[in-house]
Amino acid sequence: MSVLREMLENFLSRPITILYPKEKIPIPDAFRGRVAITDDKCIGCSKCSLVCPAQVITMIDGPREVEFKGKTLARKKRPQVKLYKCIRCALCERHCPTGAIYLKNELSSSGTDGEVVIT
Amino acid sequence: MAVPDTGMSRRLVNWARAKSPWITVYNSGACNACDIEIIACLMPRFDVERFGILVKGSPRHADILIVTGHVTLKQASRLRRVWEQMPEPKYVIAMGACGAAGGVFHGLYHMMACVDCVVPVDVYVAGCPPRPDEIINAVVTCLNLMAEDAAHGGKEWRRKKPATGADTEGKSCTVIP
Amino acid sequence: MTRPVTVETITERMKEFGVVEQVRKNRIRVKTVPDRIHDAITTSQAMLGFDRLITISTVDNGETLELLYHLIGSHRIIISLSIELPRDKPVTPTVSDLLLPAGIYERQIHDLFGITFEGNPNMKKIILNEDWPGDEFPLRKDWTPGPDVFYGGIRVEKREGS
Amino acid sequence: MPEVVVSIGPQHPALKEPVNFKVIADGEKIVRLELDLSYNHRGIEKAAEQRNFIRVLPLLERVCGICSHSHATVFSKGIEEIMGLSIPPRAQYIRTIIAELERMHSHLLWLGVAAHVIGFNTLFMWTWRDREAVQDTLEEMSGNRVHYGMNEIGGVRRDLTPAQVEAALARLPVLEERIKKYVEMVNSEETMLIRFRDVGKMSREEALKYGAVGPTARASGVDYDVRRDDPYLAYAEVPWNVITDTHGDVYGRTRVRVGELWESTQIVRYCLENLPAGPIRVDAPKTAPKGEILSRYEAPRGELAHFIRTNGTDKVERVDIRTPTLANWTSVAVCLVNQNIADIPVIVAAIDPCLSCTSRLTVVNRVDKVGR
Repeated sequence: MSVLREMLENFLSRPITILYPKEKIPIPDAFRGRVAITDDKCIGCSKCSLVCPAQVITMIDGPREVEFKGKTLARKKRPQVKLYKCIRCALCERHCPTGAIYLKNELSSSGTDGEVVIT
Repeated sequence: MAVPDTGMSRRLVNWARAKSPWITVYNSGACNACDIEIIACLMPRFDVERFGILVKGSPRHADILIVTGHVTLKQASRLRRVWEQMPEPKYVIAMGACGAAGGVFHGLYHMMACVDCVVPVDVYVAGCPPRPDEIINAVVTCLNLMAEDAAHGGKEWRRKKPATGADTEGKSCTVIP
Repeated sequence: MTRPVTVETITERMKEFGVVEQVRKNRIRVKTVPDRIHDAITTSQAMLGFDRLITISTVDNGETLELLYHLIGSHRIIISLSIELPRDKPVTPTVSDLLLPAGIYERQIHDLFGITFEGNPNMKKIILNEDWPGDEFPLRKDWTPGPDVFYGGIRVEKREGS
Repeated sequence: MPEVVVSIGPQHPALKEPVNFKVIADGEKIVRLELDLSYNHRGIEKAAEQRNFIRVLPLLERVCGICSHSHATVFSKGIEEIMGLSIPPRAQYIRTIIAELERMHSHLLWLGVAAHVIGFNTLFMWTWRDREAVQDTLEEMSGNRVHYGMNEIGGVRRDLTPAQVEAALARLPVLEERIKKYVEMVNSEETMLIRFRDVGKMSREEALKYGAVGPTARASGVDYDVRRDDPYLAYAEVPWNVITDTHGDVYGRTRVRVGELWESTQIVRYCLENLPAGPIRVDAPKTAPKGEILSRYEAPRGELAHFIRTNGTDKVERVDIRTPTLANWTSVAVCLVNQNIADIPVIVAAIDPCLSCTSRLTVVNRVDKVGR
């Protein structure tokens, strides 16, 4: 009897499967995904590279003048993140004073080269 | 039974391989996160068996080896052996940040620097752990790579340059026999 | 047990084994010597109802290696029996005959700190890789993997920075 | 009859995780079992000594992918106690919600795996389907399906918005209904009763003697739960019950876990409905004073203990991690003696082994032939 009930219930319910490539799985707004850097905002303080647990943020040369708290600073360095080595802990986002480095709610792609960097 | 290397049958084999890739998951010292996400892929929500992707326990049946995580010293020789047991052409997907470079464990005393030092990796997936849709994307990337390789007649056309960042001296593929 | 076990009764009972201090509301720390650890555990087990071992913690103090046996009973008070062993001769009697789960903790401590537990019948290396050198104990403070040390043909890379 | 050594692992079609069993069997009966578990040994404890409190938390989360919140919480709880910080109630509640959701996803995962090893794949599919609802909630709250990254010393990193609370509450009734169904199933489903009853029996005395923890111990009648005995987070304020059972076999462990699933939904519901307002973190100092603490936590698999010693700097002097699976291996090796070889997967799965937890350190268990 219970078998019949179960069958009927499942027969009437919608399938749970998401047909992935055709319909996308919703990504929540809070999702910590692909790392992104806004170059305009970065003041080159290298806090993100100090705090990164996986040490995938390196500071490379990027001289530029940036506005910070009404002052114009001449920064020397800018961060570079190895995309496939990022562990998405969002500590860089948490400790960045200007919000220049953050994690978008987007998926990273997969690729054949493990050394892809984001600057 | 060896498949004769004539055009038609070779094409048939390649077509069949791309339509139903069989996968072996090897936990080379991961934190289980990638493994449960792979199982989540198989489950009703994502159901990768729709694509003909089957997860097999035995490496001898598999086309694709998914290495979840960095490689500990103890697992290095075992991983190499599992990889050697797979039939050609074999493909390796390194999952997550650990697969690419050890992730948060990079440089600890009881692990290799990366999966690359033990077996050649074909596809990297970002994330710690990757979402199931990213895993599916990675398998699709791997299938595209298979098709390209078949068109080029082997993997030689995309010979990897040695990995940058870590120096590869001394920790080449000399794994404990 | 006729009377309830409280912090006071434990303090009174364990005084003979060394310095007793209450470090937290429900945790007591007793500093004793390696020779008396067997008696201390027997006493706390039989008289005070400390019947289960939470864990054996090990700390490298530099000069000495410190072992802490954390026990708990049904009264939910934790007692930490601490002993210190000299670095050059870290040998102590096993407690795996009194507390069965201790055997597994002793094995891993033996591997990672090089402390020998006399009387433990299964004291061979297992945690680390098969070809790990027998005289290197990775969790000791002074151990760092050398840049040109190879284990089984695999180079252990030294981490830059931290 | 001569004894036969059956070696299984580390890569084996029937195993999901790297572990090596050497089963010494006499015919069909197991005489003793040797385990080699250190394939996942990474050296986390050494690395934790070299990283400051900010960078060590993501590392400790990755001790284990299933109980990641447990490791981060137990560590930050210990460090906060050494620093003498008191955490705002809202942060305590958020931590409790994540912890209980984690317990739910872990127990649902376990129920599925246990059903899978007895060949009851329908239940496997069902539990994993329901687990997705928990995973969605966790992903919405924390931003990742597995490594939540919610903790930091002094509080939590993310606040719960009213929309997130609404969404989580909306998912709970469906889950509650499903869990009721599982409770009913565990007690009546013939497939499970046949394979779980009287398999891997362990009496209360044995559970105490061999140091079993968590649902394994509670199934044998040991009334021991850190959440009640040494209350942390918000457990002292939330009404809930400790689930115990007297069967002592795999059936009892299933009943305990399913019962805990129900309790977890009630705790999550209470916390979401009574979420206090206020800040979610306090500013923590960079360094911790000298001190030592044994921080305990009831992880999904049992009691998790971190022994932490600080030395006045921004790094720990020593963190010693005792994971619940490690404590349970002795008891499982005892359970297996005199059982059928075919029952190994069920009995091993019944303690919910988490090998990446365990293998940060390793063990080989030796069981006396006389055993029990």
